[in-house]
Amino acid sequence: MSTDSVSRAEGTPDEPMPYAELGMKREEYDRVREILGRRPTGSELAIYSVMWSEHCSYKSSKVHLKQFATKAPKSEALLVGMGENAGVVDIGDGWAATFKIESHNHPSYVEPHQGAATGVGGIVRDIMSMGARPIAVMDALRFGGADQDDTRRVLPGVVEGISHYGNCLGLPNIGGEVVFDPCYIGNPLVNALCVGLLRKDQIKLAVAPGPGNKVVLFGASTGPDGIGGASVLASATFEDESHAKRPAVQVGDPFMEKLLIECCLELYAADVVVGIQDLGAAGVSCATTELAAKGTGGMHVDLNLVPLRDPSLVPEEILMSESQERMMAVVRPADIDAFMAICERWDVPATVIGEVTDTGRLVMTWNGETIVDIPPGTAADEGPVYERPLHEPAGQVALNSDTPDGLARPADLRATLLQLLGSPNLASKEWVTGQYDRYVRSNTVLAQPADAGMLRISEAIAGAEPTTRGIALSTDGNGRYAKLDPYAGAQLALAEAYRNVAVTGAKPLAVTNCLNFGSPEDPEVMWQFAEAVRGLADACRTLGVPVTGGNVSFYNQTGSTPIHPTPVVGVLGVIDDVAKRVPTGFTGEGLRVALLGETSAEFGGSEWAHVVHGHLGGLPPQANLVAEQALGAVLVEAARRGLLEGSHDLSDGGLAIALAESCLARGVGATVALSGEPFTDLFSESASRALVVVRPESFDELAALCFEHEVPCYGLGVTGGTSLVVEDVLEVPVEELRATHTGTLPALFG
Amino acid sequence: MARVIVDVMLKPEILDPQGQAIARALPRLGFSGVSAVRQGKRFEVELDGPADEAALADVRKMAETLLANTVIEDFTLRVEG
Amino acid sequence: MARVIVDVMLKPEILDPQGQAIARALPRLGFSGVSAVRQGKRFEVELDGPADEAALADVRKMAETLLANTVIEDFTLRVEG
Amino acid sequence: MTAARVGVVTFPGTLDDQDAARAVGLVGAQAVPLWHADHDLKGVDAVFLPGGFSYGDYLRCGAISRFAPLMEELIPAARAGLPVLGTCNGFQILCEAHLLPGALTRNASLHYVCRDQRVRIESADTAWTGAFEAGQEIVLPVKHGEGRYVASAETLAELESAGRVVVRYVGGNPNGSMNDIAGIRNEAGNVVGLMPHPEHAVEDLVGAPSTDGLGFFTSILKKLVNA
Ligand SMILES: Nc1ncnc2c1ncn2[C@@H]1O[C@H](COP(=O)(O)OP(=O)(O)O)[C@@H](O)[C@H]1O
Ligand SMILES: [Mg+2]
Repeated sequence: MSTDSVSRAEGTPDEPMPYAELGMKREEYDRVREILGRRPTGSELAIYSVMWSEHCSYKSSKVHLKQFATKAPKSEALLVGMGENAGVVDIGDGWAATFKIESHNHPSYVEPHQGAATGVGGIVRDIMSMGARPIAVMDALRFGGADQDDTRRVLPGVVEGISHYGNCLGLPNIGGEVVFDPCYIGNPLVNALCVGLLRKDQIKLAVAPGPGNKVVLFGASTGPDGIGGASVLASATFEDESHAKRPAVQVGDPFMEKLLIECCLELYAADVVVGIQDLGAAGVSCATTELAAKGTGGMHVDLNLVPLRDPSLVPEEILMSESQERMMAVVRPADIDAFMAICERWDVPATVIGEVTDTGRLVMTWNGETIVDIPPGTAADEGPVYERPLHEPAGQVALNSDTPDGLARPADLRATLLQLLGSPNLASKEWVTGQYDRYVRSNTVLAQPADAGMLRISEAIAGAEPTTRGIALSTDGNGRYAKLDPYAGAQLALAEAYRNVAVTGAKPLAVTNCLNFGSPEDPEVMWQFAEAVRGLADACRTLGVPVTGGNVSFYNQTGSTPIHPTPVVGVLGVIDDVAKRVPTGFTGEGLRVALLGETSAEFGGSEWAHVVHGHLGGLPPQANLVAEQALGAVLVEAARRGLLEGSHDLSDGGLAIALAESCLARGVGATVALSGEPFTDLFSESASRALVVVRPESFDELAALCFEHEVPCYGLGVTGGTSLVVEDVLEVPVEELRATHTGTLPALFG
Repeated sequence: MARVIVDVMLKPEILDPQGQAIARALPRLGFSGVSAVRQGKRFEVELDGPADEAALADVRKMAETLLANTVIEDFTLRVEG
Repeated sequence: MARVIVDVMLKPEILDPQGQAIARALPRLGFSGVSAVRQGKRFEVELDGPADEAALADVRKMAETLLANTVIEDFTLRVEG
Repeated sequence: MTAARVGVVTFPGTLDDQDAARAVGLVGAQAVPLWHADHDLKGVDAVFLPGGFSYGDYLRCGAISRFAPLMEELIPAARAGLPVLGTCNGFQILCEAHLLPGALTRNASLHYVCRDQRVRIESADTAWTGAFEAGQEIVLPVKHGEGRYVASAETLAELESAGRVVVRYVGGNPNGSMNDIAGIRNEAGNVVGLMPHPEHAVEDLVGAPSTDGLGFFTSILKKLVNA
């Protein structure tokens, strides 16, 4: 049977098309017919179905995500906002940073190693496509219960995939999270973040201007990767059984991606790229429609020219293939030779597959026949938008009334400290981070176990002007808090990431986020989503940090049971003089320990309630953003003045865990005294708090600075010795803390 | 005391970056006449007893659940000797 | 269009932690009766032409210099089909 | 006096070349980039083969790189006495190229390992360790998945008896290497390979919490200036 061409479609208007199998609603299909004035060809249907999918079109989330723009605080730092491959912020001295976090949840459940690896690969290409050199990655992970069987399958594979791909690219891994909760069994979350640097005047965008310019596909060849949907189409259109079983798993080739990085940077330096786009989900469909839609509006592509790994692929499959390690560039004809020479130097295959036109149409041919002829904007930008119904979950009120007030308080606080410290969520993550290269490129100022990762930037791009500046990044999120109150939970995620950046001495500047939720077709999930977005947008406005980009991952559920709503927030900050970074924890003996911020009895969603009682109920800690901002201001100013010898934020597990981790950082003990009720002082999870250590002679200046910013400052004690001593309450040798902290994950995962 | 060989190869439609890298290197090393290389794994499983049907069924199960990742790999068994 | 298989295994005296890890995992997964497992590599080399003597000599050379590291590995060739 | 010129090789997939060049510069020598596809050593006085995943580490680490055009120049030059230091992937390439005996295999733990490792300098009479004292203990980062050194019993005996083990792991062996070997040299002492990364331990601000790696770079500088 011959290809389903435009002329054939015109002649067979009533031929049934498998739109439903491709996940399209009847109304959506009708709209395509209306746009085209005829039935779509198989290839056109392939394009519209992927471009209008939830993943590419954000059709369920768009109406809510708008708030990130409408409520955005004024920020002079924002150079490129939401809507591009990644946001770009001005970090001073002519430098800009671009960063983004993205999910690869479902593929990582199906094939943990490859799923996680290609998650890293995808986000790195997003950063490359902004014209930047990727300089580091982070990974925020959620798994089922640590002792559940499937976690033992998924976690080692995910970590190995991230490790292998990131290490091969030569990108240091500077932070992340590992969280266990039975709600993620069957739906692990793998959120990967990449940050890149570029000169402010070198930003690249995904545009295809200038009729006559060439469209170049470069990198790996195209194979039948991730085209489950397309195979339906191909087999339906071609009645060919062999296409029915195409694999859904994408396999990554980090070596090719490393070559692509170096190749792209040389292409940028040679100024032979007019527009560029990475190929991610929806591959060639997405790259061509988006490039064309943002340029002069027209493009002609000969699909026969796409280099194939498997020669049996048909146009629909080529259009939907998610083969990794591919990029598309728009190049002036005069620069083509130079472009190709650079690709050849890096052993990167490159092929001209079409050219930019001024017709306003995206036209594709196959064996000389026209198989696609569409206005590209209708696929790229004018997808359906849904205002989905939402309502508060039926059990929400009951959940919130089931407070932790009635839970038995522990008699033995020492035992409670050790129980929490060795619990999977609070235990050392070294089993994971030890598999990641944190040193490569020699720009890593802080990495695990620091609260935020930090990089110096002056040497990231050869030949650029030096600067003393550095950037810091942290990602945080707490599904239990968000389950109790998605509005507050999203704010608390932002607050924690903001605090983690500030404790290192960097000033928080901008935000990225990955919103992991259940099905948007479930009104209760949609309510959680809407609340979380509203909370995050409001908090960003109060804290003065704009959202620059992010990603939404829906359908994280098993049957009708969704995961806890899990907004993961990444914050990027800038430190003017990276030599003044504040290291984590107790860095020496004889230092004064101070607690900044106010503590009240807040145990809803706490690690204590979770670990000791398996309880989730009540309300999460209060998100006091004004207090958070004041704390941040104190930390940044104190670091600037060189007052801080060490610091650590308070979060999961409260003061007790922060003290223990601070001792573990360098093996230095401390003796502290509490002023309030010991259990609350030690285990409450009140937000907006941090521990700092200062030389004794600096304490008064710190206290005065805190007073000025209305941040409570309590002298707790001094560092030194080989034990953590909480006077009249508990005493634990640092070595015992260490054994408890480091033993858990190796015992679970080998 | 029998030995069963389990050969595990990536499914044909799955990208094999290792095999590709080797194939690309060959001409540079002066080898011509090779059109493709695929790299897989080979396991030698030593049995305590003979390779009877029950034992082979066991090894097949082992291959399916542990030695091969059947999401992306195929395997074959054969008794050696 | 012949296919030559090159099997590469660690020399018996070289520690094979992958094989050992598999062997150790087997009892936990309910498999008994396996005394040892060794893991090696398998290459499928597709030739443009027939697997005649000259071609086989070429593949042998390739195995010796590239596919196997003869300091620690042994290899065997065989023509498939 | 012109600065000592140390070549730093880049293969496709090399990662630590800039780090190595920076370390070379920090001690006052001049780093000269060398490209894998060139038959040209650019007249350098010494060569640093940095770490990474050349050719993706596909097949075996270093197996494909050792056939690069540049290696066709480097191998005879090293045999003739040119000082060469290979770290991590560079060490693997030197073994694959038979400039050093033995091989580097998958870590016994089967995991990639990145950690700050205590090591002992066993031999200070190589081109790259002259600035140390034999027996000195230092901290260098290791970061590799295939760093377990193996060799035949005769080779091991020969390495040990001839004092050709240059660096040894102490306080824990990160990969299961035979005899805790972290680095070795050729007979002449001009070619050294080690798994740890001196180039990531040269500045206070970044990298490992140690600047002990500087000694490898001052060693070669001293050697070249005195030559
Ligand atoms: N998946 C991961 N990838 C990289 N680094 C991680 C990962 N998980 C945890 N880390 C790092 O380990 C350290 C401790 O983590 P955690 O206890 O979760 O920190 P915090 O409670 O301060 O957020 C941090 O430096 C964190 O960035
Ligand atoms: Mg923290």
